[in-house]
Amino acid sequence: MPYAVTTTVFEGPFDLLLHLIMKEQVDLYEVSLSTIVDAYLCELERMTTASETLDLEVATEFLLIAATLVELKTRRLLPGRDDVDLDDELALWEERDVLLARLLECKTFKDAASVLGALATTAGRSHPRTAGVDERFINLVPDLPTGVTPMQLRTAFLRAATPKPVPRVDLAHMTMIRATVADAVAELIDELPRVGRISFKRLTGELVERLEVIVRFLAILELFKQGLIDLEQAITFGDIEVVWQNRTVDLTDGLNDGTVDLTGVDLTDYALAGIDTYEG
Amino acid sequence: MELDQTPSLEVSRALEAVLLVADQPVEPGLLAQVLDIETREVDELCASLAARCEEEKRGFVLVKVAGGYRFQSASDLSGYVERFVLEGQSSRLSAAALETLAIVAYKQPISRAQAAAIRGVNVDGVMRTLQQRGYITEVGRDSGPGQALLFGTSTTFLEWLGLNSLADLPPLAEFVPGPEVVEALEVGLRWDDADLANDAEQGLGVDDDEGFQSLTL
Amino acid sequence: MELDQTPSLEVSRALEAVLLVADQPVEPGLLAQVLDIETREVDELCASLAARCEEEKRGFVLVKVAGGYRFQSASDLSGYVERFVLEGQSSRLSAAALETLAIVAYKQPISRAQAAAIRGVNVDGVMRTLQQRGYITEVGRDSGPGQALLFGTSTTFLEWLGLNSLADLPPLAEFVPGPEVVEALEVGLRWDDADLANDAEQGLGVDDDEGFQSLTL
Repeated sequence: MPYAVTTTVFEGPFDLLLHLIMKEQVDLYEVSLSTIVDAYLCELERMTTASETLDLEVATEFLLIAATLVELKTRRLLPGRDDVDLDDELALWEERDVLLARLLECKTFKDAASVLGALATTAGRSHPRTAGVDERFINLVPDLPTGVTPMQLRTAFLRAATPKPVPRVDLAHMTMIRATVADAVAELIDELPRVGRISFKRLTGELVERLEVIVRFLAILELFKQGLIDLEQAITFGDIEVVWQNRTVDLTDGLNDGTVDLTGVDLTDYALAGIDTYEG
Repeated sequence: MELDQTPSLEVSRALEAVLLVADQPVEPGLLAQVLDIETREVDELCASLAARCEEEKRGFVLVKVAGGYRFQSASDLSGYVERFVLEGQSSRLSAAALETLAIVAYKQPISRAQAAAIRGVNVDGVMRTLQQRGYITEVGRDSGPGQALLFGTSTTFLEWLGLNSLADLPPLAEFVPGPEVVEALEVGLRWDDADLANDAEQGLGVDDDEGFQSLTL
Repeated sequence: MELDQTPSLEVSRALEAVLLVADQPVEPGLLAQVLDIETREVDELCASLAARCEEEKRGFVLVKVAGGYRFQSASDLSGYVERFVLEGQSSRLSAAALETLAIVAYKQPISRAQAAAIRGVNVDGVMRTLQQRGYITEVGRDSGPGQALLFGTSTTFLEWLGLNSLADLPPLAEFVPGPEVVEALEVGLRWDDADLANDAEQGLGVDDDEGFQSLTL
């Protein structure tokens, strides 16, 4: 079947199938399944031969659709369609309808995307003012605190570079919760040396409030950053093992360093800043 | 009566001054607080300031974007401004990224897998790009097994499109393919009698060969 | 003869547009280049634009500072601007400033966009403040498309931190928890359905900052 090889890169099977069907429609109006299937398979073959490095995952996605198409086509070619099992027939109809629905959905978003792209292009012609306040007002903007240690700067970097946890805290719960990260850090420092190693699940097992779990989670991150604990994870999404680093830690040192404030009462500006950094 | 409600010259001048020193869109509530007027008055004041900029054919406009007001350059002057601004001209999004972004915009909150299902291809890389650009952001987790991350669009996305809120997105219904397209797709995937008869005229034999050749792929 | 020399409406509008988007005073020479007119004409144009702002009693004025032209808020309105800075801006700065500075310190030379990608939020305002305060400074331009400005830390920064040189910065841990670790930890958070539905609804609007600051309350 003569099929003009296109140079277009098809993002996926739907992309290709849509292109083929819409193109056929323009050319012939009367589209036939055979034409589509053959063109699709041709294109697939071209893609496979054009690059030996065709991503297996991508290839699979194309092949899945190819399988459906081929099944649709062979169905039509089989003689004596009357004795075809009705269930099979219905299943195939269903498959075809699903494919059709997915193609329509894909086309919908394709068109939406081009409109969004046009909106962005228009919006991009207008540039916002971002100058901010001039030097006359700069003294109103708070300066950085004095007395920040290099270690605190390093902690700030690690905080900023750590992927932000997703949980969003429902503010309605706030009034009921007393747990602070500082409290949780203190608890853990008390508890962990005794158990040595514990899974994150067990560590939070007895907690009821989601917020308490989050607080403990933040405390663990805090301890991890300070090297007091190590985290191990055997498999992705597996449970996390929290391991106490068996070193003598002078807690007073920690306080002087300003990295951990265990009192939970007299939070320094820095500790406050430390806790509020799990923001988005 | 009207006179009482007309904000003083000072307030409208102050509005201009504050918008000039802002480095991102300013929410009406904050403007109301700073200017000591009602939020409703802020909106009226901004509307009339915007109209004035337009009337006077200034080189800048006042717009409401991503929930706040800001000054920006008039779009017909982009040629001059772009000659001046080297930075910030983010490179264009690929078609794949744009499509994925459209899916997230209209289907949020949505997981990577759900977006991939719609596009029929893996979207992990594209989603990561969109996230790095700040157009999409994690907004929660699916409650189902696996607790997949759910994504939504950001205020950066709104600013990028020049929209005030998601409600200003063109309705998705506008993009649902018309009957011609549905028919074309439908016919393209049809194997009913009419199609068969049609094919029979063209000669089934040829089709047969190719059909089975293709099966070997 | 005079007619020929009168700059067109477009050029004077373009001047306004360029001055609006500039984030520091623009030298007449650069304006002349961008607007494709003589430097002398730039000065005339700016003088008449400044006069116009005054006449119209705008909330902003056009001034020449540090050898360049810029828009700034009218000085009699500084009370409003101060209130805006105090009520709207200052709170978001302190914690963000330290993190942003840390990023610049460890990742220099770095562009605003790169720093924003690390923090996950826009850092333009914070970077500008850090620059105005002298902690960071422009050190060059990216060679890539867009030629983004690159920033590094200054000697003021070293003095502030009490260090002799950047080499004295404490080394970063070899291991910063990657996304998988954080993700896995999060899975341990065991969302329940109600919470998630709640989150999904609030999705876009909720401000993360507030949520986590409130943890300490």
